[in-house]
Amino acid sequence: MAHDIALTDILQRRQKIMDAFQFLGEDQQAKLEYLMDLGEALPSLTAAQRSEENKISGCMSKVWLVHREEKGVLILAGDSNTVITKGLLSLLIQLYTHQKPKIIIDHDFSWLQTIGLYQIIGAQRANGFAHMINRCKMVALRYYKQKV
Amino acid sequence: MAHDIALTDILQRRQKIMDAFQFLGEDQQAKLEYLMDLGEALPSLTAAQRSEENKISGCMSKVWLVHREEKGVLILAGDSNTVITKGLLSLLIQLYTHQKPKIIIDHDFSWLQTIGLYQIIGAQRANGFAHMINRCKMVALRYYKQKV
Amino acid sequence: MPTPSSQDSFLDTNLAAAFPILQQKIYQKSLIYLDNAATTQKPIQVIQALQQYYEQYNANIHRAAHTLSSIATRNVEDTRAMIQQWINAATTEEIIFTQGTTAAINLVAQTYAKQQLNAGDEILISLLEHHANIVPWQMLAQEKGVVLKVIPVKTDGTLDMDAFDQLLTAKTKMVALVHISSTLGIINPIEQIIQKAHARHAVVLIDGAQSIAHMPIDVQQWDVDFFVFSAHKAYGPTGLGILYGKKQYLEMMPPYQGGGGMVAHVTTHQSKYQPLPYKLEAGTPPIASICAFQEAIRFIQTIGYTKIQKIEHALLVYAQELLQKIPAITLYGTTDVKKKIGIIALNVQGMHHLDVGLLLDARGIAVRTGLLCTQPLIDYWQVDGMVRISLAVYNTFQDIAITVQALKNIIQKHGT
Amino acid sequence: MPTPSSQDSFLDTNLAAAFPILQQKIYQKSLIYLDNAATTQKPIQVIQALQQYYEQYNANIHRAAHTLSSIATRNVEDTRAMIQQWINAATTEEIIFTQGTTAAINLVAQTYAKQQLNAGDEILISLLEHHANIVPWQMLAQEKGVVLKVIPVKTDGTLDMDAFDQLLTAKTKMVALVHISSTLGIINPIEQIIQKAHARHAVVLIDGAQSIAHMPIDVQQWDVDFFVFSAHKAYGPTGLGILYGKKQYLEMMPPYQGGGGMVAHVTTHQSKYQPLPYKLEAGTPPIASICAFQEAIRFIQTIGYTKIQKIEHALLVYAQELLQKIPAITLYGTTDVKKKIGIIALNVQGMHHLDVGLLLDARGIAVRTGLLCTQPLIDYWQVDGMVRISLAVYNTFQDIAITVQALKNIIQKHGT
Ligand SMILES: Cc1ncc(COP(=O)(O)O)c(C=O)c1O
Ligand SMILES: Cc1ncc(COP(=O)(O)O)c(C=O)c1O
Repeated sequence: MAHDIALTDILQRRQKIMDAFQFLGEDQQAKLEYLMDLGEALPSLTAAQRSEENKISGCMSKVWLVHREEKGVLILAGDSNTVITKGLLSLLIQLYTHQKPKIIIDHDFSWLQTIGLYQIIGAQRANGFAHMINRCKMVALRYYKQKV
Repeated sequence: MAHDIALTDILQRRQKIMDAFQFLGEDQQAKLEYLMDLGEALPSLTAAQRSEENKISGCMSKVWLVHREEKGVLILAGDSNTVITKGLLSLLIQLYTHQKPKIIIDHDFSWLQTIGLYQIIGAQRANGFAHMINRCKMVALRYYKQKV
Repeated sequence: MPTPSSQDSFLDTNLAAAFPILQQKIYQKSLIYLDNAATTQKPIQVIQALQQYYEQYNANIHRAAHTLSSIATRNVEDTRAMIQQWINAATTEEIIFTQGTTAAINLVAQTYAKQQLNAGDEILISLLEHHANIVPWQMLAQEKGVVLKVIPVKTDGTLDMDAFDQLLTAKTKMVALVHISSTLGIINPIEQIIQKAHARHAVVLIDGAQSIAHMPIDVQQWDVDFFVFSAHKAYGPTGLGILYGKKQYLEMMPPYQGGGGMVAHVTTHQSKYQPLPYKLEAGTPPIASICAFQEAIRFIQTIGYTKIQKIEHALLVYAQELLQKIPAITLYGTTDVKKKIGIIALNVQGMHHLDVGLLLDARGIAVRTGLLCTQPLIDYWQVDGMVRISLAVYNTFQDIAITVQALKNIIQKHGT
Repeated sequence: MPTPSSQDSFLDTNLAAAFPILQQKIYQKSLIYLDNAATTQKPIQVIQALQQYYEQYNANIHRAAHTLSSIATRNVEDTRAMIQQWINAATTEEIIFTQGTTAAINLVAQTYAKQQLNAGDEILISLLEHHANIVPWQMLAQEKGVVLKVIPVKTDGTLDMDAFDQLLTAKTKMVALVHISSTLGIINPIEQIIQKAHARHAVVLIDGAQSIAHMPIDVQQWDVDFFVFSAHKAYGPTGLGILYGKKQYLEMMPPYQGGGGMVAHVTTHQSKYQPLPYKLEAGTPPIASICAFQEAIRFIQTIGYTKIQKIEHALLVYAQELLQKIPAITLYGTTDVKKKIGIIALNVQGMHHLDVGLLLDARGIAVRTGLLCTQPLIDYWQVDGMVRISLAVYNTFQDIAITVQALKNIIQKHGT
């Protein structure tokens, strides 16, 4: 599944994710399978990219995030040694890639509660997910500060 | 209350104690008051008799027991710094004084359960009471061994 | 005996109703529980929370791979966050779960103090301390050659602050002090003591076992370095204590115990430890007690400390007034109700404290007697024990009235 | 998938019915709990015993002056006596209450071993150890300069006894060994090891966290010096562990923590300690858990170890047979059912253990994944984690059948 970068508006992208989970309703197993599908579809990083520097600490599994800027927007890619975490990362990238740093910095993640993700991935992984979100915001902040 | 040494039979003495408690029924307060009456009635020992040697360890309060032999029977007296413990000791002396060592050694104390004493004096004091019983038996054993 | 009138409208609440154990009879008499300094009773919410834990989400925590474990983990961390806010700690990393106040003090003695103090350094405690805040320091003194100094009390049981000023020197590296005396109910001026100690660069541990249920705690405002208490003395379950420590100190501390949960990486020759708070929490913690403690905190917060203090203060005033009128009763320590909480230590003339305790018990009244785990203080009064009445928020004027009446009867019958 | 037939009449008992949590749904699916090595669930009797404690006789113990305290004290001592008989200790003084297995091992390391061992002395552990039986010894090694040696395992996960014979020398002063591996379920030949260690005058601590619920323990027959376990892994409440120690060793040990209950006489400059077991139990213990643990022991004794072993053995045989038929599944350690209890560690080819765990969880099946607090052993297999299925007596053939079917589905969908 490629990321729909055509949807430039972050709120539209968010809606798309919410719709997908809403469709799956209360079926936790299906949500997990969906996350795994996302994870399996996300292209892997090269061994070189899976460096200590790119690693996000605080997650149960190993997670890497790479980034570059292109014409004022941030381009993100990532990988993980577990498929479900890769799926989570994929959600994040889906939302954030090809966005302006300021938009990433300002985005409020409280809507995640509504899609029941925390229930299915559990407290510990939710914690790890928060670390991923943080890393994205930190990266965005760095680019943003360079510019201003 | 003087000890009824006329009742030489230990079973009769036991019965007398059981009767007294049976009469008091379920009234724990009355049983306690009865014990205190016994304690207050028991003559105190002299300061010299309240020696380290005569002290029974393992009790919550201080307890002393003195003993001598006279014509084949053991004569016991005792004291405590708390009235209720003195009452307990009084019960023991009531039962054992002027008895032959062998009778004291052989006497089984399981009947004590039936008078509800342990409930009213509590686990810790019951423990102390067991130490008093033990001391009496040890004393009796010593006299008994000297004889045979 | 008159009881305070209904003008005290805050007394309307029947808090005891939430405590199943208080509905009980002891020897056909309603239980009057006045041994709250030893442990408080638990409201039904706490008991139900334990049941819920075991019936709905019992699981081992950390590194959760499954839902139950995830729920249990979150609940444990929720409790930590509640405690942090409750006592106003700066971060949740400063809240460590232990087995009790005793374990928490031993932890600080065996990690922080053992590492930071050297032979000849001095630790100040007071004559008011519970054994839990004496023996760990004696053990350390023996092991490390640090010197234990004792702040004396004045004849009314309050800390001798002049003596404290004298004892506090450049050699003092640690002050370990009880917040509220478990025997006399006296509240120590800990803010002043902390300030003076800090001015001398001494680190301060406050034993809050008797304060947590009775007055608001603010570790940041007081700038206290370590603060410890037990859940079971604050309407919570047994087997759980809390160590608050300033992050800077907790971070410099080596771990106390080794085991699961406190390590990040283990090989057979060495281990890397987890960050705070986990570094100091080895093994499976008392999970059920931690989860259920939330309900105890909620119980306290729902009533509010203002009201708790008002109720307990009124009960204390009433009890002391009645007791002071009985000539055969000796009260220990100050009776100035501005300086103390609802703990009253007494003796009956000519009677042994154990006898008094047992006679009260036969009337369904639970008090504690003896050395009260504060032997040095009891020795100071040159007695071999005391009778202690200690109040909680669910006690009533009736409890007090009945107890005083019982004491009068006992004195009449058995006193001299 | 066929399940064993009703010829196995011992399987009729519906033990799960006594466990309220097992009647629950996780994601609309019935909970299948296979994380018993982490903690077992609790039968209703245990939950009710906790409730009874708090509703009927909650009080602090020791030096009891009142009825509640007296009842609580007696109950705590009754539990001690039950445990003594259960594991066949010589006296109740040899049974010490701790917070858990971890606390018990740390206690022995920090008292007995710290006092008796000197720099250069050796402690033997094995590669099978839980972190709780590694880190305390590493900490001691660092503090005292004692040397930690590790008994390796053979490729099937069993202890390399030849290596043990080599490692056990006159320098070995202590052997600290897990009874049953929490990761592989392998039962170590502890009787033989104890004999050999004793012949060399080494003292032996056995970590019985995984054995207590699954096989009879006889500390006197085995002549073991220290034996430790946790109540929560044996159908009991959280927050309670047991240290058994031979009286001769416990007596020579200094106290571990100082506080109330463990002292006989306290002055501000020194203290006299209580006799065993109290010397080693400072502060208010987890009273509710201790009292309720009686019901857990009764639960085990009512079924009986013979039947427990029969049930769990049959479940293990069934599970391994089914799992061995799945090519994508790797099982770790010996599958010889005579050498192990119902713990199975596995991985699915091409899948991360965390993903497998979460996918099982979404199907209502609770297993543990990851390093399982035995990182050195996991490292030995050169993986970064495993999926662990661990059984208890209330598990059923249906639990196994559903779990294996779920694994098959997962492999079909996501495996390589
Ligand atoms: C073999 C073994 N030892 C020690 C422990 C630690 O037990 P606790 O966390 O109850 O202290 C465990 C529990 O996971 C274990 O399985
Ligand atoms: C002032 C004080 N400190 C410490 C303790 C010890 O608390 P715990 O037994 O819960 O460890 C107590 C409890 O009696 C206390 O009152």
